[in-house]
Amino acid sequence: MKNDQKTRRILSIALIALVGIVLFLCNQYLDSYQLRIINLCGIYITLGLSLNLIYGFTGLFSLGHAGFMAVGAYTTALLTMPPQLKQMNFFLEPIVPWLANVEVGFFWALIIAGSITGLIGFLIGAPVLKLRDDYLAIATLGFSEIIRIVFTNLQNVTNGPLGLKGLPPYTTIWWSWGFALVSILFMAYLFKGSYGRAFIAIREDEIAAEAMGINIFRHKILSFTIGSFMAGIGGGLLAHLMGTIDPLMFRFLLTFNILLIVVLGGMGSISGTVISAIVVTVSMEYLRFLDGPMNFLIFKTDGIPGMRMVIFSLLLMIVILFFQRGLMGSKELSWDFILGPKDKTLNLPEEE
Amino acid sequence: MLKIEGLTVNYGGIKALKGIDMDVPEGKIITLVGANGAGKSTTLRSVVGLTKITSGKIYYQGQNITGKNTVDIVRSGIVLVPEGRRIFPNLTVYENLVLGGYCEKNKKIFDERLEHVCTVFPRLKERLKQKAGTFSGGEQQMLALGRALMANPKLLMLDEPSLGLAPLIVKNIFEIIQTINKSGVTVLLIEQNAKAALEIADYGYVLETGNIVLKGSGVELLSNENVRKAYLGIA
Amino acid sequence: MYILRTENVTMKFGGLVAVSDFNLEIKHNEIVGLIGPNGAGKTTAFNIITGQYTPTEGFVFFNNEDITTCSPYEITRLGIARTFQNIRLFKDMTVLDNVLVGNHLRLRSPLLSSVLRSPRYRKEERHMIQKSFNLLRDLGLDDVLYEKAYSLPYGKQRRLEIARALATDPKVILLDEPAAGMNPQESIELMNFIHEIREKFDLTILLIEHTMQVVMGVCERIYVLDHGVTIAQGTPEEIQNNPKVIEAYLGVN
Amino acid sequence: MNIESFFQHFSNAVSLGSLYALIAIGYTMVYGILRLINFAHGDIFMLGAYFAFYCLTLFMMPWWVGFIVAIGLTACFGILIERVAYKPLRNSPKVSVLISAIGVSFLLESLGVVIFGGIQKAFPIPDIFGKVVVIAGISIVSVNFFIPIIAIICLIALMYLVNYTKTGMAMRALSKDHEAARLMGIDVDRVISYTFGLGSILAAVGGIMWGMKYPQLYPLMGLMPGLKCFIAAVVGGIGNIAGAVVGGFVIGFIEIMTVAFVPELSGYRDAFAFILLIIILLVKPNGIMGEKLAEKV
Repeated sequence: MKNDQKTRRILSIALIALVGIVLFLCNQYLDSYQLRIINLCGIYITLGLSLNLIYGFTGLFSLGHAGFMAVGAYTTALLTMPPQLKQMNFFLEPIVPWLANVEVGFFWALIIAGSITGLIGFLIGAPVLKLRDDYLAIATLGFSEIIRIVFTNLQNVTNGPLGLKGLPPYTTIWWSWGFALVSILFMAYLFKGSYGRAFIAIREDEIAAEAMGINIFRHKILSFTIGSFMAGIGGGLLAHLMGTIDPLMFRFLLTFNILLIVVLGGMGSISGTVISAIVVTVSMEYLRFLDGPMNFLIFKTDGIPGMRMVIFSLLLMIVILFFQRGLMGSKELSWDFILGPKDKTLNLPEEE
Repeated sequence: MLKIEGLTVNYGGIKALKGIDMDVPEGKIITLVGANGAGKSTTLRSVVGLTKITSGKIYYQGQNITGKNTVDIVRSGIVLVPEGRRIFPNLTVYENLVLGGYCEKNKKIFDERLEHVCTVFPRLKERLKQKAGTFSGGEQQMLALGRALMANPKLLMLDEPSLGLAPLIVKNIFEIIQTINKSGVTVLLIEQNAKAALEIADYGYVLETGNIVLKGSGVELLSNENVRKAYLGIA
Repeated sequence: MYILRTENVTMKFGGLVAVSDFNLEIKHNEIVGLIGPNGAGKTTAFNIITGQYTPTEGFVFFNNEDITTCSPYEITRLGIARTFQNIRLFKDMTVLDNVLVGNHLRLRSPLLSSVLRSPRYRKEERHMIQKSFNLLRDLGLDDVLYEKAYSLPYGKQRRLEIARALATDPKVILLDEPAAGMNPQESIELMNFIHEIREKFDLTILLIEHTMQVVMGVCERIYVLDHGVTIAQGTPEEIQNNPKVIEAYLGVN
Repeated sequence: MNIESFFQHFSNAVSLGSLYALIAIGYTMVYGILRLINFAHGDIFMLGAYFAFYCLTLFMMPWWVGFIVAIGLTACFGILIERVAYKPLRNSPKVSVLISAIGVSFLLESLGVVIFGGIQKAFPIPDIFGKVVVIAGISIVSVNFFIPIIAIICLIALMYLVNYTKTGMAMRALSKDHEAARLMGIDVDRVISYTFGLGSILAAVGGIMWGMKYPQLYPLMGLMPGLKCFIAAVVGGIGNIAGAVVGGFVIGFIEIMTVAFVPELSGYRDAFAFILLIIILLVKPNGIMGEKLAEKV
């Protein structure tokens, strides 16, 4: 039995190494467009997992992700932009002095961004997590919109509707996939342990979970805060991949994309989210040709949804109508799943 | 009139009914008594198609109505007054009665029935404009019965009409049930209040954890020691 | 000296008095039954004791401590566990995980150390798993450790719910209709089982039940509610021969 | 602020409030009987406006014929959406239906982009609605008079349907108890379709008048008004028709008046409704006129 666990651990390390090699090769031989898609995959894995933590595992139907990402994206951008760049961006109204000369390394910027987003998630969560289901959804959506509108109007902090341009392209494959890997491992270990079980118990039956002595409210806040933290980091990575951010990027459509990933992958499945994040991201790009004829009708931006969005909204509806449990249900594509389950007797975690 | 054969119902692992057979002859009052959780409500809900049947057949006037949808069954003349009365509290008495006669399109027939219900329940007539939610338990039960009569039932099924009511009102309700029966409506009554039910019933069945353990005429069952046993677990 | 006591507890919902002037007194290690016809207010009484409702009037004491306004999770932490009338398992979780959730309230490690699997957390987790396993073995559920809760047969689901409640280390356990949906044979097994767990875990038990066979067979004292009013209390024999009880159950004519 | 501009703003607020009220009713009715936020309702409103646009421009119908056809078509769409996207999920968890609703909403919007085109279209305002009327020195476009009048007519008709017809009674009964309604022989699915039809008619009326007041159509035009009107319904007390009307006016007035009196806040215009929502949810979650929906253990 010990060996059983050891094999699995070796297999996991081997898989991570293999992904690392593949990424390395990609980084060497693929063009920048293709690399951008691979980057996006990594970022969407983090984002998908963050929503799955909140909704899929803890059962809190939140539609506020775009807002959290906006906080993360703007924080990271403002912390990393060199002073001259800020000056160039803020030509309508100068940036507030306390931000003008701040410059922090990318990693710390991301961590600070995540923390601030987490804090905001905590502050929003404290009042709204008392609500349930549809009311929670609409309240979080409301907060997300408020964040966006505030960002549109805080000219001297966010540069308003003009957005921030020319962000240094810090997000590389190593950053996006590094955070994706950390997120995957974090989720995997979280849900192997007692807190993860408590979160799932809350999703399954709140009243019973409370009767088990679990402080529901505290755990909901915990899950929501962690999810916001991850969303903030995802937003920061996205900002430095795109190079340009503006408040319009963070509309409800962005939340929709992440929701699609979670629903398609299966609510409460880590591997499902990973797979569907990749599938959705790649096909969003691949299906871009469908929008082709639209492109000369409207302005030449790639953010306007057309036929592609028809397909994705249809996809969401088909999944929810016919395959409610998504790709994986709440199952995991784990080694147990591939190698066959461990024997039915008790397996205790090893002592070290 | 109504014939149930081998009715079995499982909900999520619980065997609520384990193959019961029953007969409800036309014009009679038949009662099904038993303790809480014996499966009485399940039986009635199966007849009107609110509960999915696992196996068994239900015949009404010689026709197989197993698995038919509720609306069709109600339109064919089987009316259920559900447990807890379930009147519409946000609607007035009159509106509740209108919905009771929902399937009757003919205004004249509808008015006649309304007239009839008002004579049976003079208390309702006085308060047609009042919101049903403001009624006391006994009045709500009367309204529920009146609402059922508006559908002109051939078979009236009552689920615990005495639930939560004071003894005097229970007596009143049971008298009204007898009156309704005399006007030609077959009654299938389920009750926890076995004495009251058996006293007015022509025939009774005793249900215990999903099985019929006893049957006989009302008078017979009333004097049977086993009925007491089924209720109080006296060995 | 009573382990669980309610003092003049009254619960009103709008105009409806669901429970009125309820005085329950349970000694350590007793098995007490709470019976009464449909709608008598039994489950409401349970919900008051376990903190789902705060009573309109009156107090609840546990070991002489006033717990009237505690929330459900605090009450469970103090040592009162419960099961539900319509089994509320975590359906999509395994049997073992269901019981492990019942252990979560005693966990000391913070979230981060559970994710980083610190030695202290691993020790706690090992302990939790071992304890849950022993519990499941004692309750005869060790053959289905990794089955999903929803896939269990009904009787085992009831057992699992009790196991899960026991995992919170209760001193008092409240069982809401444990025999619902069981056949006579299973009911007899349940009676033995209730006696067994009382001995093994040094429990005090309060139960709501309709199957009279179970109530009369297992309870040492019984309270009878009707329309929220306590109409009788006493030993099973006293209850069975109490005219008021017979009237409440069989009705009057 | 002088008296003229105050009245200008006032009439603006009244007509915007009326439009919000009309749309909010659709949310509240559907929530009342299905406990579902019909996320696509805002897009039904958009469809109503576009249908009227095509009736008038492409098919050259007289305006009143075109409006009636558009309203009818929109109602059919509303019913169709319920049948396809919500009915199959009647026994599913609440959130699944909500996700399906979000899916429909995005589908309609993106279909709108594909079929109607992403560029804004100018609504052909019939002369009668486009006149500028000058009263006591205040010039107001005539559509601003029509909007409250039409809204009141719609409301009276709706109140009649809901309070005095059998189907209306059935709708109110459904909002309390689906099962008891079935026991009365009420065809629940038909009543639900009827509700969606009514809600969509009001949304279409709102959409057409919106098109005349703010004469630009674009596929995402339903998004913001949709969200705000849902909020209006919640503020008023969801499930309560009178509440939705009150909520619609509250939001309309807050929006117009705040911007009028504190122009610096005009950038936050769209946020007011959301802030109000959050305050209401925390302070009085059942809304101004709502009743308590108790949850059972």
